[in-house]
Amino acid sequence: MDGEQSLTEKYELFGCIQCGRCSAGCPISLNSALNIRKLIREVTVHQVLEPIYEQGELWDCTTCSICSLRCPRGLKPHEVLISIRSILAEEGNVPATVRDALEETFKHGNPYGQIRSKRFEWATDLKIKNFSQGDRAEILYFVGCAPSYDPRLQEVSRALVKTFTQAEVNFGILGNEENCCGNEIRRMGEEGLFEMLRADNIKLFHNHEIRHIVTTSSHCYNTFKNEYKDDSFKAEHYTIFVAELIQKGKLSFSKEIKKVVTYQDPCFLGKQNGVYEEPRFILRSIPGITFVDFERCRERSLCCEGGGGRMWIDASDSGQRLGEVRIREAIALGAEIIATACPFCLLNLEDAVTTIGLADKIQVRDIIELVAEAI
Amino acid sequence: MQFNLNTLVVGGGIAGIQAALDIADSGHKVYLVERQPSIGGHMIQLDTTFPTLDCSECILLPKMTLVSSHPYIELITYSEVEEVSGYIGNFKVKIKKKARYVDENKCMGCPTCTEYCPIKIPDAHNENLTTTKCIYIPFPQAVPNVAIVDPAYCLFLLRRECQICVPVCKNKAIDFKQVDHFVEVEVGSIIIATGYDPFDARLKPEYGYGIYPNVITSLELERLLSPPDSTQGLIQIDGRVPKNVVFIHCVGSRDKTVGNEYCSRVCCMYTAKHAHFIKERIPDAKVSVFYIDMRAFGKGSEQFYERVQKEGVFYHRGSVSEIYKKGDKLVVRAEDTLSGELIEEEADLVVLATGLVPRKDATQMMRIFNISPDSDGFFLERHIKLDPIATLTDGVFIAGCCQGPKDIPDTVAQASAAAAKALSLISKGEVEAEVATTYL
Amino acid sequence: MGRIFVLIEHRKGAIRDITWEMLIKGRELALRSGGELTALLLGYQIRNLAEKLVQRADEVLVVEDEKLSNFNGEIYQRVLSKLISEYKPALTLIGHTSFGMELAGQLELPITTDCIDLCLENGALKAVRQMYTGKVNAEISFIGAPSYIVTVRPDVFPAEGQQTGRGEIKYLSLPIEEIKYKKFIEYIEPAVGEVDITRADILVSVGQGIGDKKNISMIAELSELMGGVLACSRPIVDKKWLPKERQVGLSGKTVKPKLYLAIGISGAFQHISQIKGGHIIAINKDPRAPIFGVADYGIVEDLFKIVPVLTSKLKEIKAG
Amino acid sequence: MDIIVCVKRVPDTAGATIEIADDARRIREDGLVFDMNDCDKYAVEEAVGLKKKYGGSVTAIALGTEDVEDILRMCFVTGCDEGIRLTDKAFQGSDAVTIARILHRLIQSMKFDLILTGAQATDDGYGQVGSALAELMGISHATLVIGIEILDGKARVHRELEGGMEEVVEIRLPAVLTIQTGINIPRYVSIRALMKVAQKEIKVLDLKGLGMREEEVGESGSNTSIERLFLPPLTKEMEILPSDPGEAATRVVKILKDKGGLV
Repeated sequence: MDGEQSLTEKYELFGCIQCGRCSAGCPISLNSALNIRKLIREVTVHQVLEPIYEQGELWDCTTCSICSLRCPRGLKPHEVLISIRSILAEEGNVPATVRDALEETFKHGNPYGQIRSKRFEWATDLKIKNFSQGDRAEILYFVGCAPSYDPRLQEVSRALVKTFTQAEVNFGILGNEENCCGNEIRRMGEEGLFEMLRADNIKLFHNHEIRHIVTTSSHCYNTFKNEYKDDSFKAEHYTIFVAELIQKGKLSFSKEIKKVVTYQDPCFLGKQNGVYEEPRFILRSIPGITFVDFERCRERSLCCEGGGGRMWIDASDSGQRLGEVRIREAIALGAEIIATACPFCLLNLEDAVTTIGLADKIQVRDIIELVAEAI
Repeated sequence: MQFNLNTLVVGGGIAGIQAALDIADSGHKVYLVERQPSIGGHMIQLDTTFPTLDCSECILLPKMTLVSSHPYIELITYSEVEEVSGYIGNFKVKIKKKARYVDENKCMGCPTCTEYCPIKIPDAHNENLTTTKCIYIPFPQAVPNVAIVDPAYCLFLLRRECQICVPVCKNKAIDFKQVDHFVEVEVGSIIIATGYDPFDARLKPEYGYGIYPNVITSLELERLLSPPDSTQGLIQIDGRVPKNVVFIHCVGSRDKTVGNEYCSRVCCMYTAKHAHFIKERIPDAKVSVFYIDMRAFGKGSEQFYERVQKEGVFYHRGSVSEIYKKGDKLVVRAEDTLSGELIEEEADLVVLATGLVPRKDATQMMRIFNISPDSDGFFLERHIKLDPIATLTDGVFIAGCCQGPKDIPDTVAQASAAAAKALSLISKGEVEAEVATTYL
Repeated sequence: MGRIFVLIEHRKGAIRDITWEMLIKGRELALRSGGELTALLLGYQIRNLAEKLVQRADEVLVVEDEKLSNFNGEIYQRVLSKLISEYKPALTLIGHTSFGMELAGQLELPITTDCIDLCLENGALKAVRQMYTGKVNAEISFIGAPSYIVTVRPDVFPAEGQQTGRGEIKYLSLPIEEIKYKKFIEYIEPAVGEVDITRADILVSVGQGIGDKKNISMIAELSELMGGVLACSRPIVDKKWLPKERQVGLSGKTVKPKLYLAIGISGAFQHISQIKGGHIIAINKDPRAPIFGVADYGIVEDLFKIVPVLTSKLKEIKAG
Repeated sequence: MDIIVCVKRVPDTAGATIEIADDARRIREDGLVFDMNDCDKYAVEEAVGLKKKYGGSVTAIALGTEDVEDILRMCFVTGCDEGIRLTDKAFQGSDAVTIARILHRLIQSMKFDLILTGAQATDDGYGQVGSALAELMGISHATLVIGIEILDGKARVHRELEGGMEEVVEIRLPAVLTIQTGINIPRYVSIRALMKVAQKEIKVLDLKGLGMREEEVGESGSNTSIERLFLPPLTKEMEILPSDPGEAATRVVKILKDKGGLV
C-alpha cells in the first residue's frame, strides 16, 4: 500500500463482527461466488490482497448498497468492494467489457461508445432550450447517457420533456455538451476518470450558472447529490420534482390509465437516497391507476442487477435473473404494469419480460411515461 | 443535619420490589411509586426464567404480595414522580397520582365491572395479543388487585355515553369524579429502578414486524407460552401450529443502524429458553436460531445452551438480513457464516429476540433526578466498576435495567445493593452538608 | 500496361476464391491496357491446379518444389521477387489475405493494399481502397516505379466472368534456396463446435422471438445455407439454448460482420451496440422493436412466416 | 528479451460522421477523438507480457507530433520502459514503406530480440509497416500473430488464417511480428496510472536526429500517394421490405448476394 491507508484502516474493518447480514441481504449472493462478508474478512486478515484481486466475482456486485444498509456496525462493505475494483482498475486489471466502457467514456463522454455529436439527436425535433447554445433556464434537465442514446429510453426522455413542457417548467438541457455523470464509472473502479468527469461537469454547471438539476436517472441523481460535493447546485431526481409539481397543482391529469400498477424501487433512488414516497405519490395521483406494492418493496426491494457497472459486466453469477423473479412477482400481484424510475431497471425488467415471454401480460414503463400519457 | 429515614423507590418491577422489601424489612418506611396500575414490571409478563425454567409468576407473586401487605411500604401505583427538590437526606418529591376512576379502598378486585363493560381494548399485559375490557384488572393477582378505567377508550369519559360499570359494582368503588392529583413525600434517599423498554422491532423494517402476523417478538412469544389465561399455552399462529420456527438474535442490539451499539445480554439465553419450549411443545417443529455471537455467561447458561442444542434446536452462526413472504411462507435470508452457505429458510413463525433499550421517557426521568445518560442512553452510574449503584447525585441510587441491560439475578443483586446503600445512610442517621452536595 | 501478375492463392490443394476474383479483375485490366494476364502458381504437387487455371489466364507460370509445399513468406518472397525481376510485370495482384499480407510488404516495390477497385486512368493505374474502417474511400496513385504490388480485398470482385485465357502452362525450374528463418509447423483447424462469431462475415442471429429451443435448429439451417455463423442475443444464452460463445452483446461479443440477419431480436441496446458495422436485416413482428432503429432493412412480420420461405428459396439456389 | 513495439495514434471513427477536408486528401479531425490503434494495444500488452515472462525491456516508438505522447504514456502504464517519439514536418505524407524506412533508421542502432507492431491500423489500414520493416532490417517476420511462444533463439508463432484456421510457424529471432487483436486482453489504462507517468521522459528525434534526408521521407520518399478521399455512398435509412414472405425472401436473397457475398 506504500504507506497509504490500508483498506482495513480506511473502512474500519476491524469493527466487522462477521454477522453475515451483508452477504445474506446481497441480492446476488445466492447466484454468485461473491460473498461480501467473506471478502471483508479476507481483506482484514490478509496483508497481501493479490489472491482477492483474482476473484472474477468481484465484478458481480451491483453496488445496490444493501450490505451497507444492513451492516449493524455501520460499515460500508460495498464501498470496500468499489475500492478493490479501483485498485484493480488502476492496475488495468478489469474485465474487457468494463475496459471498453471506461475507454469509451473517456473518449466520448458515455460508456456506450456513442459519438458525442449524436447525444442530442433524440431531441432535435423538440423545442428545448439548450445551454450549450447560449440558452438559459432555471432548471437543467440532465438527460444522462442511456436516456440520450438508447432508443427505448429516449421515449422516457421525451415523456419527461412533455411533462415539463405541460407544467411550464423553465428548463433546458446541455445538448452535446452533456457528459457522463460518472456514477457507474466510479462503481466500476475508475476513480480517476470519475474525478475527471466530476471536475468537467462541475465546471460545465458553473459556466452555465446552473443551480438546479433534475435527472432522468437515479444513478446520475445519486452521484450529483452525494459524490459531487458541490453545493452551488441542487440535484433532484425527476420523481421528487414531479411529485412537487403535482402537489403544487402545476401538473394536472386529464386522462385515465385504468391499470393495476406496481413499482420497482431503484436501489439508487430508494436504498441509497431514501426516496420511497414520491414515486408512489405520483403513481397514486394518476387517475385510474390501482397501485399495488410489491411484497418486497422499499428497503427490502429486490435489485434489478443493473447497477455497479453491471450493464457493462459479463457477470459470473448464474441462475434466474432477478428481473425475471421480479416480473413473476408482479404478475402474481395482478399487476399489468411494472413502473420504475431508473433507466437500468427499465431495460433489465423489460429484458426479463421478453425473456420469459410474458410481454402480453405485463408492461414495463417508466413512471414519467405514465405521467406523460395521463396529462 | 438530620437525615430523613424514609426512602423513595421509583419503579415497581423486580428491582424496585426487591429494594423496597430489603429496606422495609429493616423497619424503615419506603414509598414505592409505580407508573402502571400494578407492580410486577416486565418480569410478571414472563412465562419462565432462564436457565432454571422457574415459573416467573411463581417466584415473583409472593414478593408482590409481601409488598402489598408490608407495614413499612406505602405503595403508590398508577403514579409518576413529577418533581424532586432538596438534597441528600432531605428530598421533597412531588408525585402525580393519575385518576384511576376506581376507589382503591373500596374495590375488592372482583370481575363484575369488567364483565359488564361493553368496550374491548388490547390487553397490554398480554402484549396486545388478546383483549380485555375498558375497565379491567391488569392481570389476576395484580398488586393492588384493583380495577382501573382506561380513559382512552371509556365511552363515558370520551362521550358521556355509558356508565354501566357504576351500578353493577356492589361496593360503589367506581368514581368518575376522580381527577389527577399530586401528593408530596419527603425522603432521605431515592432508588431509581425504572427498568427498560423492549426494542421496537418496527425499526428494523427488513424483518417485516408489523407487516407479517407470524413475525413476533420474544415478549409476545413469552405471552403465547404462558399457560393460565391468555392462550392456554397453545402456540398457534393464525390457527395453525407452526412447524418451522426461526429465532433471530440481536434485533435492536449490537446495531448502530438503530443507535444501539450494546449487547442486551439476555437475548441469547431467553431465546435458548424459547427454543427449548417450542421444541417441547411442538416436538416435530424445526427450530433454527440465527445468532451473531453466543453469549451464555450466567450460571448454568452454557449448560443450558448445550442442552437446547441436544434437543434438536439448530444454531446457525450468522444473522438474518431480511424476511420476505413467498406464497404463505416466510423466507428468512441469512448466511451460515461458519460454512459460508447462503440460506433461504422457510418459516411459519419468526421470533425476534428484541433487545433492551432505555425507557422512552428515560431522559425526562434523568432530568428530574439530575442524572446523566451514559453513551447508550441508560442512567449513568457514579463509577462503572467501583460504584455502579450510586449516581453523581448524592443520595440517588440506581438498580436494574435502567442502568443497563441485565438479567434477573443481576437485577436482584443490584437492587439489594441499592437497598444496602440507602440503609447505610439511614443507619448513619445524619448527613454532613458539604460544599459539593448536590441540590435538586 | 504490360504484363499483369496474379499470385495464385491455394491452401491444402484447393484454390481459394480470392484467386478467381483477382483473375477476373486482372483480365479486365489486361483487356483495357492490352496487357497480358499471367497466373503465378507456386507450390508442390499442384499440376492439377494449373489445369484449372488455364482458362483464366494467358499464361500460367508454375514453380514446383517441395519447399513450396506450404505457404512460407520467406521462400515465396524470394521466388516471387525473382519472377518479378525476370518478367517485369507492371502490376502484381496478391490477395489481401493472411497469405498476401504476410508476403506483399516485403517485396520492396511500391505497394498499396486492401484495394476494392482498380482502374486505368490515362494509362496510369489508380487504386481505390477504404480507410477509417470503411468510412472513407481513397484513390491511390503510383509514382515513378515500373512495377507495383496491389493487394486485393476478398469478396469484392466477382469470381466468375469471361473465360478468355490462352491456357498456356509453363513449368519453370528455379533453384530454390533452403529455408533459413521460418519453418512451417502445422495448420490448426478450428475445433469442432468452436466458433468465433467476432470474425464471421455473415451472422444469423436469433433472439427470444424464437420462442422455443427446438426452433433454433430452423435458424441454424438458414445460417448454414447462407454460409453464415449462428449467433444470438443474451436471453438465448441465459436459457442455455446456445453456448455463450455465440452471444452478441455487451456481455457477449462485439461483432463486425458484413451482414447481420437479426431474427426475432428486439434489439436491446446492449445487443445492438455491439454490432459494429455491416448491413443489418431485421425480422421482427413488432414494428416498434428497437432493432429497426439500427437495421438497414426491416421485415415487419412474424419470423415463423418469413424464415421457412427464405430457407427454401436458398435451398433452390444451392441446388442450382 | 528486449522488445520494441511500434504504436500509432489514430482517430476513433467508429461512431463518428466523417467529413473530408478541403484538400480532399485528409479527413477533418476536429471533433474526433484519438486513441491508440486497436491492434497496437494488443501488441503493447503482448510485449509487456513477454517481458514479464522472459525478462528484458520494452521500448515503445511512435511517429507524430506532441499529441502522440498520450499513447506513449499509455504504453508506460501498461509496462513499457522507454518511449521514443519520431517527429518532423517532412514525415508528412509518408506511405507504409516510408514509415518503415523511418523506423528502420532508428531501430537499426538499437538492441532488440523482437519487434512488435499492430497488424493493421484503423485509419489507413495498410497493414504493411511490419513486413516492410522486417525486409529493411533483413530479418524475418510473421503477420496476423495470435500466439507467441519463445523458444531458444526462435519464436513459435500462431498466425490467424481465414475461417477460424491457424497456422503455426517457427521463426528465427530477431524478428518482426505483427499482432492481431485477440492475442491477449489488453489491460485498461487508468487515469490515475496515467497521471503517475505524466512526467516520465520521452525521447524525441527528428529527421536530423535520425540522420535522414528529406527526399527519403514524406511524399517525396513515397511511391504511392493519396489522390483524393471521397465518402462511399451513404447507407439509406432503413428500407422496409415487403412483409409478404415470398417477396421478402427474394429481397433478402438479393441483399445477401449484394452485401454478404453470397454466390
